[in-house]
Amino acid sequence: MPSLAEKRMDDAEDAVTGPEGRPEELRLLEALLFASAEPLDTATLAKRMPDGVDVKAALARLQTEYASRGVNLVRIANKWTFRTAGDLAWLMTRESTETRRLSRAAIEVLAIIAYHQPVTRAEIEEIRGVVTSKGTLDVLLETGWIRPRGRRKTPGRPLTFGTTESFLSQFSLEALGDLPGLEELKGTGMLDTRLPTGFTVPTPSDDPALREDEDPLEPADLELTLAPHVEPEGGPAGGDNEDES
Amino acid sequence: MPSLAEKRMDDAEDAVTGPEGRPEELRLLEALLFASAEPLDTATLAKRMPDGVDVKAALARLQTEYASRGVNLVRIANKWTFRTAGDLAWLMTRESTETRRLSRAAIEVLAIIAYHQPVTRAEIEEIRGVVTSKGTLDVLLETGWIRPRGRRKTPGRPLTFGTTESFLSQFSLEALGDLPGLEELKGTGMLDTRLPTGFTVPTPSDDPALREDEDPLEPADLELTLAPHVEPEGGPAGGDNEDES
Amino acid sequence: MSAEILSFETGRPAAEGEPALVVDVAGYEGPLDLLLALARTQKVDLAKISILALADQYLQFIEAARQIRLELAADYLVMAAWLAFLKSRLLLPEPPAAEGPSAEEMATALANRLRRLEAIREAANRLMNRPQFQRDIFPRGNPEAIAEIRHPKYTATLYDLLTAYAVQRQSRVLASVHLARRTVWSLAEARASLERLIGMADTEDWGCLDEYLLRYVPDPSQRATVLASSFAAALELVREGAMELNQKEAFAPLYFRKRPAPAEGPAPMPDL
Repeated sequence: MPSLAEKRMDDAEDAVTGPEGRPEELRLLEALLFASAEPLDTATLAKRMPDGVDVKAALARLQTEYASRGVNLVRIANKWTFRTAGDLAWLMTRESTETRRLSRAAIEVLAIIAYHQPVTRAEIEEIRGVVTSKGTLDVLLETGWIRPRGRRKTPGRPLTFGTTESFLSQFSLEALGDLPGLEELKGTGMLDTRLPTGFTVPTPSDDPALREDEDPLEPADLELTLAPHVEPEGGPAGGDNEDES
Repeated sequence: MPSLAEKRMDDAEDAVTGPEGRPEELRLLEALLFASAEPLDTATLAKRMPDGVDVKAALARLQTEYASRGVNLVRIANKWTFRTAGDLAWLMTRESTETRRLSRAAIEVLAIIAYHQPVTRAEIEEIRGVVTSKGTLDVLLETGWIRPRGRRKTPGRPLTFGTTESFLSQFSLEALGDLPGLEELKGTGMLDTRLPTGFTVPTPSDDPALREDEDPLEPADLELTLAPHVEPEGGPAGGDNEDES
Repeated sequence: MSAEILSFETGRPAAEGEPALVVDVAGYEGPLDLLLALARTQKVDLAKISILALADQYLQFIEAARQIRLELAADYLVMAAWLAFLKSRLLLPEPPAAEGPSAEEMATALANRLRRLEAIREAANRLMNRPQFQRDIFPRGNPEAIAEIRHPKYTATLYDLLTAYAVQRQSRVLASVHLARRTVWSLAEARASLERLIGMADTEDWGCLDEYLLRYVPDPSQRATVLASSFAAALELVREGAMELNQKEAFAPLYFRKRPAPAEGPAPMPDL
């Protein structure tokens, strides 16, 4: 029993199919995405759709349909999921479980990793002008928002850090390019670690493909992502003088 | 960015409020019901809504809106929750194959069938000296490696079993005659060389042509091969004393 | 100098004399952070900041901290030394064709570092103010399980199959052999029986061994073992000179008799 509004919508839309004037694939996508606990990528969705369905087009339409609703269809790192609308945070406070409170230092390090990745601990310290405590990196590794991604091809072969998919998910970013203020930072050359003389403006990238100046992690390094307590790299100065009291 | 359809709907509906032509309470209800781990009753929802909202009317409208969607708003024991549309239950299943090792009993029965076919259940038991459980034959029929091939022309007309082509492909045999005989089994050390002289190993054959002492299967028998859970034949002894614990 | 100190300490009662609040170094995340905080008091764009004034403020801060014997981390002192050096370079006329970066370039580099830190902090702020997952926006609270229909795929190897066959077949055959062994006639038993036989036969007539033995073998399946043991025992008794054995040809019945006294000649064979 469609509502009056829907009936009118049906009349207005001639091109659509399905008993309710809405393509069946939208129902299927809705059902799958509502039911799933995890974001689903297009390929997974396509596998469950009837042959010949343009999944991308259907997703785009579904996203538009839900844009004004209390539940939105969002894309995170190329995976799709329904989430409550961001402007309804005030309503949702009761669902909120305990949220992690990061220290000022951790937030700063996280931002540097996000905007400058791939970045080494020494480079983070160069930007902050202070030694990074082991605890700060530990906390960030524990959140699962950052990961060691390779080793820089420089003396000492320091670890490089980058962000993860769950970082994107946490901050509702479709891709790293959606980092707030990224364009301004690039425009003013603030992302260049070789200030002030550099001319290239690097773009942060969480592309898992290693850069030219990165080596892959060694087997022992991979345990880091499982074991949060880690000494990623010897700091340039002694690690005793830490930035957190 | 509302879709064309939504824009038209907005134009058509003058009475509604909210930026997208839809009462704001519908968004709130959507978000609350979506994020809740449990169905919510009207009173709980009303407590979270702004004053003056007719929650029942809003829920009714939301239910109508979602009636034709892949996800429906349903009331269960006076509590509201979103659920996958009933007709899409098929979408919520995933098929997977899992590899299982045959039980020892099943392998033993299979081996007897392979060498002694066509063979009845009673004959298998005679060779093995143990009652064959129904489950063992069921599993073997499920593998598709054995099939009932006829009925023995003896009192009770028991089913005779033989192997199939997929048995050959499973064990990489070009023909059943490639199964090793007595001397080869002795050569590999599988059979003891001190066996008495009367000991023979049959020359196996899966020739589909019925033997002289076999009758063809009856129409009802053919269903056995399709339905895996089957009682192929009443055992000579009661089936209680089975060979599997 | 004193004018600068006052401007630096704006908002604080100058009468107190002790710059206690100013040296609250614990609140700063290192010397760059302190410099940034000091720079903000200049209330100008970081690009237009007076590095000379900033260096002075920093050095005064460090000096004040030392006066109240506050222990400062090495980082702060290194920065102080570097700023003192920069200040002296900025105040002196630039030597012609000096090596390395000029004082102006060094000042610009410091200003840029401060701008960069401020920019990333601003970015961090904006990042943290985004709606966050499980804090502001939520996933489906009650996701529906996707049912899994399992299709078993069975595996077995030819080796498993053949071993299973061989083990089953021979376990039964070998088991029956084992049972027969329990009723085997031992050599000692056979010898004892034969000795009794010889003792009973007081004549020196030939007797058929097979016939006698049948009396001892109620079960025909034991024939072989009785025969074999008796034959072996008989051979032993012949070797010891206690009896004689006679057989016409291979597989013919065996005849035996008590060995006669050596004086007498051999008795005639019974006619068969």
